[in-house]
Amino acid sequence: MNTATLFGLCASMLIGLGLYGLLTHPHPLRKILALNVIGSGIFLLFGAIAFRGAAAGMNADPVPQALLITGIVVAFSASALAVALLLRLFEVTGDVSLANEDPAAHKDTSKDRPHD
Amino acid sequence: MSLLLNLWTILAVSLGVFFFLAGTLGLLRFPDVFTRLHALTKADNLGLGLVVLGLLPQMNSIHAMLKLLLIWLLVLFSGAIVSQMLAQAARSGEIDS
Amino acid sequence: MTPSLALNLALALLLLGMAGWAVLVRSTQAAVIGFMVFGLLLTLAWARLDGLDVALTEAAIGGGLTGFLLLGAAVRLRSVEHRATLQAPGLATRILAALAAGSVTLLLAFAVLTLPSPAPSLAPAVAENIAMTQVGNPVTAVLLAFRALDTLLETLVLVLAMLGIWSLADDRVWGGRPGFAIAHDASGILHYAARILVPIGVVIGGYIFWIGADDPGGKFQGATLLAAMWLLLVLAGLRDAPRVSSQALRLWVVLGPLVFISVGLLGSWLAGSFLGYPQGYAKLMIVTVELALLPSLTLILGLLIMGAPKREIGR
Amino acid sequence: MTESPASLLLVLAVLLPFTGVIFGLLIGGRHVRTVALTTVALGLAVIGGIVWHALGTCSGSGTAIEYVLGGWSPPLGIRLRADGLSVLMLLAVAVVISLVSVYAHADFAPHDSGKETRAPLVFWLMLLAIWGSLNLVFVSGDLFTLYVALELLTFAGVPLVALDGRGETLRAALRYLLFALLGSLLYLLGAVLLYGAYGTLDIQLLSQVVRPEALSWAALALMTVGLLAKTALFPLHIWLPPAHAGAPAAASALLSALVVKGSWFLVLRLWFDVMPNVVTLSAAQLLAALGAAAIIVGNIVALRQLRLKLLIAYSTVAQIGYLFLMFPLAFGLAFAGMDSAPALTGGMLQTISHALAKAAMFLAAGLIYLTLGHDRISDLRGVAQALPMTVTALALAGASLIGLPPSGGFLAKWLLLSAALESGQWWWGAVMLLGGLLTSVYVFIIVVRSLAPAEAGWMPKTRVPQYQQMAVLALALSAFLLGLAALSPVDLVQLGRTPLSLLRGTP
Amino acid sequence: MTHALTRFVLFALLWLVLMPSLLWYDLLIGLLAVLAATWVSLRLLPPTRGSIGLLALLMLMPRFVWQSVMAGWEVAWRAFHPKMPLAPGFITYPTALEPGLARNTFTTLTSLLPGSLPCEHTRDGIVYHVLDIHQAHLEQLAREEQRLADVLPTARHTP
Repeated sequence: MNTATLFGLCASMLIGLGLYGLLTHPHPLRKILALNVIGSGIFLLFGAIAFRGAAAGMNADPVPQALLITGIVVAFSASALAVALLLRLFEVTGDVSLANEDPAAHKDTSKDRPHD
Repeated sequence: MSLLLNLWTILAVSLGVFFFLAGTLGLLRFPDVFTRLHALTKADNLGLGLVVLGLLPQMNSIHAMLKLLLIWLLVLFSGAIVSQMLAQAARSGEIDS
Repeated sequence: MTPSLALNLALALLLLGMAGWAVLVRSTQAAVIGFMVFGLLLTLAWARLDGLDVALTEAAIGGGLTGFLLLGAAVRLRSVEHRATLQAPGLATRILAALAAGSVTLLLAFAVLTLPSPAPSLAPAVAENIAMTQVGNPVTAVLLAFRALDTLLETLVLVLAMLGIWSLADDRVWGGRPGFAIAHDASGILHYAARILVPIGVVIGGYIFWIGADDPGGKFQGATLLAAMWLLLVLAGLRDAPRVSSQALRLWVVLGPLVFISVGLLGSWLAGSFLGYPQGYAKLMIVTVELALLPSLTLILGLLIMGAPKREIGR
Repeated sequence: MTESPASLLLVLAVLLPFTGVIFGLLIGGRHVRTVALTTVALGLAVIGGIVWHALGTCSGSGTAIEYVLGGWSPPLGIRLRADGLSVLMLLAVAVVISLVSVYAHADFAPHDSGKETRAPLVFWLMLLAIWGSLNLVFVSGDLFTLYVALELLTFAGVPLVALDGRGETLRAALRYLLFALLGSLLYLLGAVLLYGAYGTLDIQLLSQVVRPEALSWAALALMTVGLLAKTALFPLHIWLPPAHAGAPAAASALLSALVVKGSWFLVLRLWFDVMPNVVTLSAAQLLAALGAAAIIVGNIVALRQLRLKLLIAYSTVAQIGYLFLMFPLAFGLAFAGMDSAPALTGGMLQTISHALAKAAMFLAAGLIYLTLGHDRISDLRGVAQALPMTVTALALAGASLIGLPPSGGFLAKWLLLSAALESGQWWWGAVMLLGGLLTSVYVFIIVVRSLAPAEAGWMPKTRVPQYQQMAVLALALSAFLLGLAALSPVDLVQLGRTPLSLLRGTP
Repeated sequence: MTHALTRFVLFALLWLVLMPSLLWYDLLIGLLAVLAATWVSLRLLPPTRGSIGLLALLMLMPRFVWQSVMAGWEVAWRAFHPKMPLAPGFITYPTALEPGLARNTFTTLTSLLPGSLPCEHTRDGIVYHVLDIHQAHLEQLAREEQRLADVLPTARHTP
């Protein structure tokens, strides 16, 4: 088995692992972490594809590699925003649960102010 | 000549790996967080140093060698800082062994 | 089995093991530490895949900054850890999730095995055109010439994420400083480390930034190192986090995107196309953009870690 | 290929709003609104130029507007490309953005003290960012640039959801963000596979080389699922109602009318332009089945809501369903060798009329809340007295959602319905009619309740400025009169597009 | 001024090790980075008080590198020894060095010594964790302090 295929298969499994974590963990921080594992898997897959594209004296296709750098930076910004949101949620509510608030909250109570 | 240099590389890198192994063994065998810190920092410092020394003749220029030495020095310094921070944290009970 | 294959196989297994640990282990802090180790291993994988630029970025941002960010959050959320894990899903959900994840993995594995051979590649097209960009590193040529629009948009992504994080501030402390942890022990070891390491980091960061034109490295990697130095200064209490209302801060933050757009417009005037470079001036324009991006990226990456404004503006 | 200096307008349509964000952030303080409104005015001129240019070529050669960035042509470089779909969406979004800006003028005014405050800064900058990201989605011709555009759109939307700062809006924002991030990652995964298979990310080039094989199918499936999560198509809709209902009115209008359309538009691009020969009719049927479920479930849940804003949010869930009915209709027609253009035009009209009508409804709900101090549907009396124009707008927008003539919704449903009958898929027609019926029930309830006279001596809580009401009415009127587009001599939708049956090759 | 110059030269050497190019634009960027580093360094570590001669410190380096070799060897020996000979404990070393820069330099250097690990600064001195409490650690630390004080005459308290 060659390097690209090996890491491509590894990436497929990483994506599956991350997806499982994302679907089963109730803790939002674990979900963010799982999203990062999925992201790393996708990047690794793209890296394997870039490696397959070695040509013209280059060891790998530089276009996917450049896109990957962009992708890593974008993924980091997403994590930073998600973490900040999570910490703020914790600060305001003292909890990090993502579960639907109880149905009573859907009823109008005069104390809340949805917009102004 | 190059055979001799390769031999040196193999020898030094193997020795380096041996010290990494020693550090890991210490990490597993030693009784508490302080002794483990000894194992981790001191053995790995030496391990890294030997690996760097081993790789030196493989570099194709003087400045690549200097760069490698520089990396070693920086790691040495950071390792010294981090081990002190961890030891302080352990001493004040912020982390538990 | 060749040694190279054995090494790859070991690396792949370690990666899967660490990812599995990060996903499955019970404690969030342990999971994050697992993820950081995973990031380090990933760096090795990138080196095996001949992606040194990517390896550097992954080590700096993917493993380093993300790990730091998640670890900080895990420590802050320690008190609700127990409650958050109470609502663990039932067996049925787990089985369904495993089925979904498993089928995606199978689908992807199948796709990987059916990828065409020889692989399509843009490497020849890059090789043909790289001379016109006057930079030696093909990845830099893609990032700042062929697909410069993506890079421009990426800086805007960073600005928006920063604004999004700032927007989470309480109204009363708007304009204030992020509540980043600060140790005010002037004789402490962190203080000491910051004072010695930061200047060295500045030289190395400058080098990584500059080498990017011809060798692996570049503005993102350099900026990450510089941002880490800045965070070290703030963590050690040598410098306070900046006020988000500071005019100077904002100027430095938008400098990069603004220069990038201006250079793009200049291109549409001089070279007949937005983000185009006139013959012979490509490197000059690319360097101008990169130089302007470096301080902006450094600040934004640092600010993304520091979080929303928390403290009132002291007068 | 048309690359005239006018094509540079495509670049400006994307970058002008973002330049506004940069200057808004830099100048900040009390001037952010001025910067934003100036940018909106300039942006309108740019979009106007694009539309004018498109109409010019439309009567002539009928090709799309293209711009190759930096002179590096694809596959190495990136090109921007605006066909009829893009131009229409650019125009619709520009109209909604400018009218929402007018409405928000007072809501997000600078603080009296002259000090910078959080909400106005965030609102105005994110309004511009949403605009720029959407324009990028419409004109980008590259799958990776589109990924960045999707992320930009998410990052611009999330702060608006959480603008209010209460715990429940933060929770809604975090849920939205997690959904959206998974969605963009799946999209990216599909794009990666396509690059691995065909070595390009350019939409035009890809459409010429993509083959109906397992790899393309996997990519299409992954990308579609990801985009559906971002579009909030049933059953991936659960994040939408709390996120859209919890934001301030002007922000809700942007989120519900515009932001979800970005990812929807990408599904359209993928299915109709990138991989029409990979799509199977049964896959399109599945998509429409989800749409039908969204229509039924969304409308029924909407009917059971007690608060106006939540009702409108659930109505969005239902209306998103309509946007997916066009897929089997268009492909059904193309498979049968018939002209699929009416189905596509119908779908586009549906999107645009929903954008206009939904923005009008959320803004109207905002005014009603200000006037009454609450938005309980059971207690809307007095509204018509205090806000005659707003209730008219609500009724007109409702009429467009239901599909009464001559509204845009009517023309859209008319086109889709005839496509359904023509392609022998009457069941989708039945779903549309049932959906219209359910919609009419809640629109009727809202309007009738608002018409009830107030108690003697009741005074509105706040006096709403006249121009806000006029902005809402203008939105609703545009939705209502959109049906007159049928009288237009040119079908802008088809500008620069190859008929689907040709792209698929003759069956 | 001499301080600034010394640091400038040191950082310039660092740059040249990293990027041994004499092309004018490479040197220009290097100059910018080195100037920035010198400026940052002067801000962070003003040369007026408790000044550490960086050059003098570098002279001490080889000795401590050698110490760290011995330290690694010692730990490896203990880790591999079947009986694992350990007698761990804490000792307090009463130092005359000024708190802050001088003392931290001392602990950082001595953290490389065999068998000792600095863990805490107290009023009585520096607390070290040692692997073998019976060894003459205090004497060795005193020798190292003397060496440090020899190259940095200002580092000690004036008694």
